[in-house]
Amino acid sequence: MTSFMSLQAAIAEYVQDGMTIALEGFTHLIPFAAGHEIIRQQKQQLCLIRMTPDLIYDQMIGMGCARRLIFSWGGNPGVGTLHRLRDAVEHGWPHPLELEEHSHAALANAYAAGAAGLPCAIFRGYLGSDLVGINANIRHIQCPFTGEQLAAVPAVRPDLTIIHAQRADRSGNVFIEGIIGVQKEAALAAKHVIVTVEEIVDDLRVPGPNATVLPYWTINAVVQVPNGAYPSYTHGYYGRDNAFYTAWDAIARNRETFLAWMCEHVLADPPASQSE
Amino acid sequence: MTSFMSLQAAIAEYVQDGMTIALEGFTHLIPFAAGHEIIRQQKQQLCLIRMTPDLIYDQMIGMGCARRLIFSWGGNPGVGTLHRLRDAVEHGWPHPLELEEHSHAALANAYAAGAAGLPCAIFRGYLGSDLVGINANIRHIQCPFTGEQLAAVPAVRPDLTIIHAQRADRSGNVFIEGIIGVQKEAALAAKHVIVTVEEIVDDLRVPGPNATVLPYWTINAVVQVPNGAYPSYTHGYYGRDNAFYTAWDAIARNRETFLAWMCEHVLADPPASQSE
Amino acid sequence: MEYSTSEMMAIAAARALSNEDVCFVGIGAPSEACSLARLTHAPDITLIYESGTIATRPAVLPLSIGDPELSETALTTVSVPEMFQYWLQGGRISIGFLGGAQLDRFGNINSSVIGSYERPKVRLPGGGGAPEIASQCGQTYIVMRQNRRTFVEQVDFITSFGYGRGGDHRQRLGITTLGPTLVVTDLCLLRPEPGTNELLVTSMHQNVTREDIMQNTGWPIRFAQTVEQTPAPTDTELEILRDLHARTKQAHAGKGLSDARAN
Amino acid sequence: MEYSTSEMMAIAAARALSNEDVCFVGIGAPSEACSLARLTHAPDITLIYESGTIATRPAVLPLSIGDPELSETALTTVSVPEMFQYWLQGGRISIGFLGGAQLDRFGNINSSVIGSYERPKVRLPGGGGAPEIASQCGQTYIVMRQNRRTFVEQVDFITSFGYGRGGDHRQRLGITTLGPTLVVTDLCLLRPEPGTNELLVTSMHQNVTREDIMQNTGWPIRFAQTVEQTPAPTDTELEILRDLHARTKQAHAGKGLSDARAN
Repeated sequence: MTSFMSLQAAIAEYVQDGMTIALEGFTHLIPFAAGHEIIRQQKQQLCLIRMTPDLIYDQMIGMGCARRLIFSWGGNPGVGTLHRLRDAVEHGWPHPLELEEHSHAALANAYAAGAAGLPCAIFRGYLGSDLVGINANIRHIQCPFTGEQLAAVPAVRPDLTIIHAQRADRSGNVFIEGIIGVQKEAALAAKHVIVTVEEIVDDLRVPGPNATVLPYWTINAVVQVPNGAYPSYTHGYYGRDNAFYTAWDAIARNRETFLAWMCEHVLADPPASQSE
Repeated sequence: MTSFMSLQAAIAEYVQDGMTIALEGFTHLIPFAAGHEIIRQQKQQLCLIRMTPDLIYDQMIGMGCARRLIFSWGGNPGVGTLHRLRDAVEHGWPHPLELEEHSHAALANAYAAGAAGLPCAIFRGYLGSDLVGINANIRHIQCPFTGEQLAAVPAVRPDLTIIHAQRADRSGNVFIEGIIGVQKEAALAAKHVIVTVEEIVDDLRVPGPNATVLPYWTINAVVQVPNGAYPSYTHGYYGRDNAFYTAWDAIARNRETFLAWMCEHVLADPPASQSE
Repeated sequence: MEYSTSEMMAIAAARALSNEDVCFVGIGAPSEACSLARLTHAPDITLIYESGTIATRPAVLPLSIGDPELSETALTTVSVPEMFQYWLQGGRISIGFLGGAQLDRFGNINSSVIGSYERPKVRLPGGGGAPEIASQCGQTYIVMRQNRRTFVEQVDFITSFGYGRGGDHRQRLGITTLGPTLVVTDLCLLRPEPGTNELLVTSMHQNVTREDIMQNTGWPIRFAQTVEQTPAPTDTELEILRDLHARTKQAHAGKGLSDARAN
Repeated sequence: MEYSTSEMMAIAAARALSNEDVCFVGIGAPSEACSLARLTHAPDITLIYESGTIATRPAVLPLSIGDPELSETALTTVSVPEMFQYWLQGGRISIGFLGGAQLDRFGNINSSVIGSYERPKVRLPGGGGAPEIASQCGQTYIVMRQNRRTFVEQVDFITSFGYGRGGDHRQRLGITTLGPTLVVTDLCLLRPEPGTNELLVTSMHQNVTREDIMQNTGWPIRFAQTVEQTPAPTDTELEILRDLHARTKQAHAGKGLSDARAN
C-alpha cells in the first residue's frame, strides 16, 4: 500500500546499506533526484542494477555508494564512456566495483521474469559471445520439445526499485507514458517500490483504456519531485538536456572536477531538479 | 507486407484445408465475420486454436470445419456449455474432434513464446492438476539456478492468425484497444495474419505514444468489415450482444435448430455483420 | 425480508471480502459476490478479471469475463499474457474465486469432464484460469451450490488442486499459497480443518439442518466443534443485490447491434 | 563538393538500405546512415531503436537511444522487454546496425574491454543490445572507422559473434541468420567471402589506395577479385547529411530545463 512521503523520508526508510536496488528508466524518466538523495544520505555497499547505468550511476559509483553493478550497457549515450564507472573498475576508486555484465536482452528478460514471479528467464541469446564465459549467471536449459539449447539468466528481484513517472492520483495510482523501458517490470519485480512523480493530481488523465498504470497497491511510497528526472526527461513535461550529457564527459573525466561538481550541485544545495 | 483485400479473397488465399489457424479475441473483438466466411468456403480438417472457443468455434465445429481444437476454456461465457463442441467430443458429430486442453496461463504463455520466436514457454503452472496427465504437450524443465521444476508448453505458431481490430490506416497499420487479450501475440506468432477492421482511416487516431499498434509489415491482409466482431463487440464502436449469447444456448442445443440457423444466417445470406 | 438460497450464498460470499483485498473474479457467483461486496462494505476492493481488466467497477454484472462494462470502468486493462504473468503468477492477487462442477472433501475442483477424460459423459468447459488461480492466489474462496452431484466422494478429474489428499500435500508439491480457505454454498460455510485440511462445516445458514447438509453431500461430511449460524441477509444487502440483478437484466436484454449503433 | 571521410562512410552505409528494410538502429554512425537513407532514397524505411520506438521518424539525430524525438515521432513505443522478445528475437528485424571498438577478419566485434576482462586496460561500455542483434537480425551491417586499433588480428573479447573462426561456424552454433554481410568504413566496403566468410575489400572509396587499406588493417587483408570504386557522394546526399547535422547541433545545444519548460 502507498504512502505519500518526502524524498528524504522515503530514501531514509527504504534504502539500507548493502541492499540490492534498481533505479530504472531507459534514457527517459531516469530517477536522478532519488539517486542524488541516496548520495546525500551516504548509502554504501549497494548492489546497483540498471540496464544502462547512465550518469546517475556514474555519480553514485563515484561517490562511493556501490560495491557491485549488474548492467548491460555502461556508457554515456552518444558521448562516450562513464569515467567514474571506469575509474572504479580500472583503478578501484573510490572502491573496487564488482561487475555482473549481461546483454540488454538478458537483463530485460530477467526483469520480466522477476515481475512474473519466476526464478529465471529463458531466451535465445548470447550465441557465440564471450560473455557466457565471464558471467556464471548465464546458464542454459534444453527445450523439452525441440532439444534446442536456450540461454537462462536468474530473475532480477531487487530489494527496492525506484522509478520516476509523469503523475500519480490521490490514491497513489501511477501513470507512465512515452519510452516506458523496463520500469513496470522493475517495479513489479521488487520487494519495495518508490515512485517519484512530476505531479499529484485529482484525475490521472490516462489517454486510453490500455494506458500503463501501476495500481497504488503495488507501490510503497509516492513522492512528488517536479523535474525529478532532469537531466534525463519526462515526456510531456520537459526535454532531455543533451548539452548537459555532453558536458558531463569533461566534468567526470577526473576525480577533482567530479567531486567539485558533486559538492556544488548535489551535496551542498538542494538538487537542481528540486530547486527550480 | 499488407494488401487490402475483400474478406472472401483473403480467406480463399490464406486458409487451406488442414491448416492450423487461430481466430483470437478474448471475449472482445472476436472475428466472427471471418469465421463465417471460412464456414461458407467449407474449409475442412482445420486445427483450431483459441483460448476460449466461444460461439464462433462452436459454429465452425458444428459445420464440420475442424478436426482438432487447442483451447483452455470451452464454454458459452456466463451461459453454459457449447453444445456443438460437446456433440463433437461426446458423439463425434459431424466429425470426431481431437482436443488439446490447456489452462489459460499455459496458452497465453504459449502465444507469447510464439511471438517471441521461442520453441517453448515456461511458467509455474499446472501444480497438482490432472491436466498434466492427459496432455503430452505439458512437460517440465528445471530452473538451472534454483532447481525448481517449472511447467513448459510448446510455443503456439499458427499457420494463420485472424483478428479483428478497431481500425487501420491507409498503409495498413492497425490500432487495437480495450480488452486486447492475446491478439498481438497471436498475430506476431503466426506465419500469416489477416486483420478485419471496423474502418480504414487516414489518421489512425491513437490515444497516446504507447497505443497497441501492429505495423503494416507484420500483416498480410487488411479487410474492412464493419461490425465484423458482432455478436462479440468492438470497444468504441458497438456493444456485446449478450442477449444473442444467451439465445445461442437454445439454438445450438440440437442439430436441427443449429443447422437451420446457420443456413439462414450464415450460409444463405451475406452475414448480418456485413449486410447492415 | 424473504430471500432465496442463492441470495444467501452470494451475500455470505460477499461478507468474506474486505476493502484491502485484490480479487481475481470469475463469472457467475464470484462476480455477484465481489460486486456486492464493493457496493456494500468494501467500496475500495480491487476486482481483477482474467480478461486483463484491473480495478474494474462495473455497475451491472458482466455476462462474460470480458464484457465492455469491465474495461470501460477499469483503472487499466492489460493483455492476457501480462495478466497471467505479472499479476497472477507474480503473486499480486490476494483472493481467487473459484467454482466448478464437482468438489471433494479436500477442496479439489473438477471443471473438465464428468466420466472419463477420453470418453466423457459430459464434456465441461474446462479449467480456463482456474488451475493457476488455485495455486497462485494468496488464498481461494470456492462458491458452489451443494448437492450430491456437486459435493462428491471423489472428483472425476482434478482440474484445480485444493489440498490433494489432505495434510501437507500442497506443500509437498511446492505450493506456497494457502489454498481453499473458505467454501460458500447455498447451505453453509466450510473451512479446512487445521492439520488434515478436510473441509468441515463451520457455519450453517438460517433454517438449514445438519440433516440437510448430510443429505446434500456425497461423503460423510464432518462438522466443526463449534458450528455457527450464518446471520440472515440484511434488508440492505438484499436490496443492493436485487438492484444489481435488475440493472443487469435490463442491460443484457436486447443489446443488439442496432441498439448499440443507435447510441 | 568536398567531403570528409566520415561523410563518405555515412553515405555509403545509407546507400545499402532500402525502403523495405526494418532496421534496428544504434546511436552514432548507424543512426546517421539510417536517417540519411530515410531522407533520401528510402522514405518508407522502418527504423526501430532498442528503447522501444517502432517506425520512428526523427527530424534530428538523437544523442541517445531514447531521445524524446524518437518516441514523439514513432508509430508506437513498446516496452524494452517486448522489444527484445517480440521484435528482435521474434525475427521481425531485417537489418541490424552494429559498431564496436574492435573488429576481426571474421566480423566478430568487441565492445566490452581492451585487455583482459578481469583487469581491463580500458573498460568499454559493453554489449547492450549487440550480442542478440548480431544473431537475431536477418543480417547485420557494421559501420566503423578503420585503423590498426579497430581492425585487429584478434579481438580481445567477442561481445557480438560474427562468423567466429569462419566457414560454417555460425551454423554450427545453431544461428540461422546471415550475420555481417557488409562492413562500411571510412576507407572501403568489405563483404564476407563465400565459403570462408573472411571479410574481403569489395569497394574502395574515392582516392583511397590498397596501400592505405593495408596500412590501416591489423591483419593481412585480402581484396576481392573485382574491387569496385565507391561512387563519390552526390551534392544532394551531402547537402541532406549536412542539414541533418546542422539541425542536430542546434537541437542538442542548450536544451536545459528552463528552455524546455518555456516550451
